[in-house]
Formats: sequence, C-alpha cells, structure tokens
Amino acid sequence: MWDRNEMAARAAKEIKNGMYVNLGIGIPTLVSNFIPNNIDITLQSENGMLGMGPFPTKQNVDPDLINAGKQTITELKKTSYFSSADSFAMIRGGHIDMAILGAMEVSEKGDLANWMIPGKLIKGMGGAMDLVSGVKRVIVIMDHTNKKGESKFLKECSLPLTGKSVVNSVITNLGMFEINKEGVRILEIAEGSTVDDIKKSTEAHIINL
Amino acid sequence: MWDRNEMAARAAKEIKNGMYVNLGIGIPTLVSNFIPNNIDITLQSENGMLGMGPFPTKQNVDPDLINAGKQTITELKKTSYFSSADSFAMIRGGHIDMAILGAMEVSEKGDLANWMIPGKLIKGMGGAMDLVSGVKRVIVIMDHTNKKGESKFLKECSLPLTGKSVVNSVITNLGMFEINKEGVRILEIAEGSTVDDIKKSTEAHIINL
Amino acid sequence: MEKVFQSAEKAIRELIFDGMKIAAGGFGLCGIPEELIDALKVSGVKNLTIASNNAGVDDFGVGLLLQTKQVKKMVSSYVGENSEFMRQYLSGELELEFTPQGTLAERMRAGGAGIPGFYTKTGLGTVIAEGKEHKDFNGQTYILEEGFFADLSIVKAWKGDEEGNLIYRKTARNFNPVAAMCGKVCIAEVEELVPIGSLDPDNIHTPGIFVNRILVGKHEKRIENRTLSE
Amino acid sequence: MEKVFQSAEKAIRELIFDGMKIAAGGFGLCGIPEELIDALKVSGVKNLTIASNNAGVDDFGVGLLLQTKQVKKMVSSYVGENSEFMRQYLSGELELEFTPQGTLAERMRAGGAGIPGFYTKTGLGTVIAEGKEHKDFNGQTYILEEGFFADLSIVKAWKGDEEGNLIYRKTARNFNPVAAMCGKVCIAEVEELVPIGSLDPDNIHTPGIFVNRILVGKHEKRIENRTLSE
Repeated sequence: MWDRNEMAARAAKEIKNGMYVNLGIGIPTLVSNFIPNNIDITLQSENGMLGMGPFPTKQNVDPDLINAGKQTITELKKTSYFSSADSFAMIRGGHIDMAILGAMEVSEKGDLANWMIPGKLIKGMGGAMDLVSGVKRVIVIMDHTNKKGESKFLKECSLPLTGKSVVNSVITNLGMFEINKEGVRILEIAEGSTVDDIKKSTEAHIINL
Repeated sequence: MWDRNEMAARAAKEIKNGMYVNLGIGIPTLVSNFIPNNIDITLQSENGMLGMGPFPTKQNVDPDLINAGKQTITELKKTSYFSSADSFAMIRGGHIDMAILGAMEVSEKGDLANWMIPGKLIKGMGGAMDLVSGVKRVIVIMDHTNKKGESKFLKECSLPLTGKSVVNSVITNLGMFEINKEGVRILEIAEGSTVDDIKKSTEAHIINL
Repeated sequence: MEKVFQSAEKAIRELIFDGMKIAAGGFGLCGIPEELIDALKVSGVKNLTIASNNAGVDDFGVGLLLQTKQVKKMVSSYVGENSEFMRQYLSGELELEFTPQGTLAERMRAGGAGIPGFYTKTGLGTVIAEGKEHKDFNGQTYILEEGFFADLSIVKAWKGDEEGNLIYRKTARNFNPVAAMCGKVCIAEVEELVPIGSLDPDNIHTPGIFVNRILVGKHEKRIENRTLSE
Repeated sequence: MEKVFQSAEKAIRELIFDGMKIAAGGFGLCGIPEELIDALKVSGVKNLTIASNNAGVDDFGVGLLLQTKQVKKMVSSYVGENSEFMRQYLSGELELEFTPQGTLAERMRAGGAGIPGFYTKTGLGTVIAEGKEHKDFNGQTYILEEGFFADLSIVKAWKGDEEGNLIYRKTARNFNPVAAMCGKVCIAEVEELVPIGSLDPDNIHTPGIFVNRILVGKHEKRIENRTLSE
C-alpha cells in the first residue's frame, strides 16, 4: 500500500526533463517534492503563471502571488505571468505536457469525475475540464476506494463527469494503471499490495488481471 | 470642388474629443493634419499600436516602428503596443469609434469595394474587411468619379466587396453624403460644386436630390 | 474625455441598473476590484448577473453581494471556498451558470473581440455540453460556446494612467484583462495612478481604449490561503 | 531541454519537409524572421504553405521564397507591395488564400489555443464568406472561420532567454506572438539572448512554453516606406 507521499513519488517518476506540468490541488501538489534535482521542469498554474516556485517564507508572502489553489507561492527566475485567457490558451491548445489531478471516480474508459456530488457537495470544475480536454497526458492520483470501502475505479462513473475518455494513467494506494483503447492495464503493484487486493477493490475491468 | 486636403479637413470635422480613430492609407492619412489642437484623439494603427504619432525626423526613424501603411512613424507618451490579435480584438470588438478609408466604389446601400480589380490589380483587403465590419462608424473618402469620369458612387458595386452595408458616410470632391436605411442623403455640397454636378456624377439614388 | 473619477461610488453612478450584467476580474480574492464591489453593495443595485470565476469568500469579494442577495445569477467555475454561495445555489435562491475556467476566460475575450461563438473541446461529454451545438472538425467533436457580453466590467489593476492604460502585478492579472474587454463600459480601480508616459508602451497589459473610467482605490488584499514553506 | 541553437540552419534541420505548413510572424518587413527565411531558402524545401500577413517585397522577407518558387500557397491579407507575388497569383502559379488581417491573426491564435473554429462578422457578404458556414447570433449573421494549425512557426523577437521567453519591440510585435502559438514546433530568432531572470516576469510577451528552439540572428531590418516629417 502506498501512502500519499508514495503515490506522489510514483507520479513524479512519470515526469521527464523539460516538461511543462500542471499539478492539481491536494496530493498532486506533493508531486513537486519528489522531482529529482537533475530533472528541470516548469510548473504551470492555471490562474496565470508559468514557472511556479515553492511556498514562501513568512517574509515573502505576497497577496498578488498565489497558485490555482489560492495558496501563497513564490516565483522563479524563469517565471512569466499572463492573463487567464492566455493561460488557458496554453492548456487548451495542447502546450502542457502533463496534468496530475485528484478524482472522486475514474471509469475503465478513462472518464473522470471530480467536481461535484449532486445535492451534497459542489466545488465546481474550476480549470479541470479545460485541463483534461487539452493537456497531452492526464494522470489521476486517488485512493482506490472511498471511506466506505467502495471502489472509486469503476465501470461507469456515477457522478457528473469532468471529462469523457480523458484519463491516461491512474495512481492509487494499490498501484499504477494505464488506460488506453484496449482497456485498463496494471502497470505496477504497490509494495505490500497484491493482485488480490486490486481485484477486491476494483470494479473496472482490468485486462491483465 | 474639394481637393484632397479639403476632403480630409471635412472628415476631420466628424472627429470628436476622446475618439479612437483608425485612418486608412492615402487621403485618410491626411485627416490627422486637420484635427484642431483642442480635440484630443487617439489614432489606432492595426498592425499593433494605439496612440500613433507623426512621421519621424531623419534621426528618429526606427525600423521597428511603422504604421499599417508600412510608413515610419513615432510614438507618443500615451502609446501602447500589442499583437495583431489584440489589435483586431479592438477593431472587431467595436472599441474603435471611427474608421476613415479610401474606396474604389461605394453603393447606395453602403457596400464598399476597395481591395481588388479582378484580373488586373490585387492589393488585398489587409485590415479593411475587419475595420468596416467592426468599427462603430465608417467614413469613406474618395473621388466622386474615376479617371474616365464614371461615377464611383453606384447603385451596386461592380468590384468584389470589402463589406456589405458598412459605409455610414461618404466624402468626395463634390460633397458629403450620409447613407442609412432610407438611402443616400446629401449633407453638404462642396464650395464651388452644385446639385447639378452631383446629379451628373452620381449613379446612386440620392433621396434629397 | 476625462476618465479619472474620485471614488468608486462616483464612477459607477449613472451606469448601474437593476438586472444588469457585470463581468468582474479577479481569481479568488486575488486581483479583485474591492472598492467597486463595495460601491455596488452600497448602491443597492439588484438582480445582478455577475460573471466572475469565483465569488470570493462569504465576507469578502463578490461574496459581499451574495450576502446582501443582490445577485440573481452567477457565471462561475468554482464555488469551493464560499459556503453562502453553495448554500444559495443548492437551495435554489441563486442561479448558477457553471462555466469551465478556460471557457469563461475565452468567452470574456470573445465578447470583447466581436466573436459571438467559438468551438472548444472543454466540457465535451459532460453536463456543460448539454443543449449546446456539437460540431466536428478534422474528425474530432467540439462544442459551441458563446461570447460573453457585459453591461459593465469592473477590474483591478496595479498601476494605471489617465488614458486608462493598465498594468497588473503577478497573478493578480488573471481575469482582469479579459473582463476589461467584454463590457460596454469598463471601470478600473488601481493602486496607483501614474502620469501619462510613465508606463512602458511595450508592456501595457490593457490599452486605454478598453477602459472608460479609472479610480485609485485602497486594497486590503486579503489572503485566502496563507501557505508557508517549512 | 536545450532550446538554444547556434544558427537558423541548425535550428530548422530535421524539422522541415516538402509540403509543410509554416506560420510566419512579421508585418511587411517589420519584425520578420530574416535568418529563418534565409535558412528555408538555402534548405531548398519545397511546396510550402505559408501563413504570413504579407510576403515582404520581391527581394526581402517571404518574397525570397516566392522568387525561388518554394511556395505552393500563401495565406495572406495583402499582396500590395510585392509584384512577384501578384504576378505568380494572377498567372495561377501560386495559390492564395486571401484572409482578412484580423481573421488571420485570430485564426493563428485560435489554432494555438485549441479553438478549431470561431464566428466573425468580418468578410460577411464578400467573396471571403463564400462556401463558409453562416450562423446567426442575437439576430446578426456571422461566418465561421477555422483555426490555423502549422507544422512550424517562425518568429522574430527582440530579446529572448534560454527558456524561450520572448519580448518584442514596438510594432515589430505584430503577428509574432500568435504565429508562435499555432505551430507544432516554434523557432524564434532574437536580436539578443539574455540570461534567465533578466526579463521582467510581468512583461513577457511570449512565454517559453510556446518556443521550442531559439537562436540569435543578425537583422538588416530593411525599411519599406521611409516617411519623414517635413
């Protein structure tokens, strides 16, 4: 079983030198902690920034400098700022190499649900619908099951979708999975987890199981 | 009969304080010479500049600073530069108050032809199609007749159009005309010209003639 | 044309009416037109439709106008940090046109650029696409989104001059440049009004043609999520 | 990812192929990628489709590639200053997709922004509208124009850094920022390569994400129409 940090570390391995990457709120934010020093990437923040730096020290907090999660951050030497329209031109125009996002549900066809639970919780899609439809590769990090132990990796999503057939890879506490036209394939099983654990916790059909 | 400068001076009278104006190549360029000092306007150049200044002195020529006619120009204190996309966002989005353009032909419905003579001369529409479809008011300055003495103010344009029902006012050597839904109306007759001169030189139907 | 106004109250006067459509700049509490929002609150103008990516928080930003029930409809991508927003929406008191963040930014730009509609892949296969025209280009399906046109734009910039030329600072730029474009009238509040000629003409983010009125405001710049490095 | 190349010849190598689509920045002879145009000429690549507002003049700018008959088709708004361009078009040797200047700029931006089509009033009722879809919005008719997607973008900037961040100078900006967006690969030639961190992050006109390769060029900057005040 991977914990939050191990999931983030696994996602970090997918990031290659020179990539432009957008990290979602939550566990995806942790991914930047696991990028090796010899890998130089550029983080995009969809509120209008390329080259996002780490969180600030107390002295460096700047209310005009936040990320898409509204957290205070810092800039780097290579940073550029731009409008929301230009930011999403990058995202929707296919210029971002990878987005790593959280999810409520993922289906075996790569459908993603992560923005609302009807009647209960509404966050809004923010930039997620734009990201999943525009970015070259979409990786989801999520717990394999919800608090009740029900699978979040489903045949069909039950919640309103963020995007249809948009997820390329899924990283959960149990392992890493690839979704393509043939279906879902296990790429890697988390240390301490077994094929049986995955079988029990997955509703989606896995072709190499 | 008005000469080039008198036509330009007549057009200048239509320009009110605070206006954003785009002047076409040729006689329209002369209009800026006739704007009184107490009228503060901003000239837009569609290649990406707001606040166009006069032509430079020999010492101030800058190859990076030209207008839409590719002429060297200068900047003012209030000048801003932007991309062609942003420039035409201004134009097409209706933010420019007035465009003053030349014409080969104008019809009584306000159709304008000024970009090509099939098989003979092709300049291209440049930004003219964008200007006539986006700017709040379009004024044409042209000679009333061509070199053969044939009317350029027609029932229907014979040349390929730049825009349909786009011209609001026409200033020729014979006078100034307004085009609206009712038709063409003489607003002013040039000093030294007569109603008869206009009658003889105009194919378009004029409702107050 | 005098563009400089002495206060937000004076700047909005004669421009506001019940039922009007407003486009507001800002992302969360960052780069929001604080004084103009206050002036709208004080004015009591009602039944507003406001396009704004978020609605601030309960007691700051556009959230203030939700508290006073001056808003009939929001056009937004995110409700997350505003419990009153979520409550009014779930109870049916407030209309909400959920619009993906990039689609919202593009709709504002389109409105300002004379583009009544454009195609995008964003939202395809989701509730966002329901009832919208679908069209194929090069074998892929896209949906039609419409340009957003506002009666009034309210934006916040860092510096501005008397011509209305604006520059923004860091991520406080966000939706402000596109919000500025799509209104019939645009009012900008700035931290500093500088003399004409002091802004670099190569680096003006919003040319003055888009700005009809400008005023200097005081800005609390409240921080929503102060996150520090360890 | 090393973006800096030592010459235009090296920068275009392995990227060019006969029949390719190129988007070029520049307006007239102002802000044109002089060295990249020369490198394309020297390479002998053929049957090009080039989207460029003009084609320079007969012996400078994109006109050089017309002289050598390397161009199959131009996508342009203006032919006026290039007699060879006009001659080739009138004789049928060259295809020309006449595109209004604003539509061309918007098509390039759209291509770069993932927008396959948008509606505009420009060209309505003219030959430009023939064969294009017409659609009404709020009682007015518009025509559908398509995003422009290029295999390669060639642009000229004033300064750039190793990340590919670019800034332009005065009206030499023109089509360069949008041309840079719409290519699968974009090469930028700059007058000066500056260290990372020396460009103001608030004032970067083209963020490095749009630029794949960058080189320093020498620029003649020929003036097309030297007009002086009296």
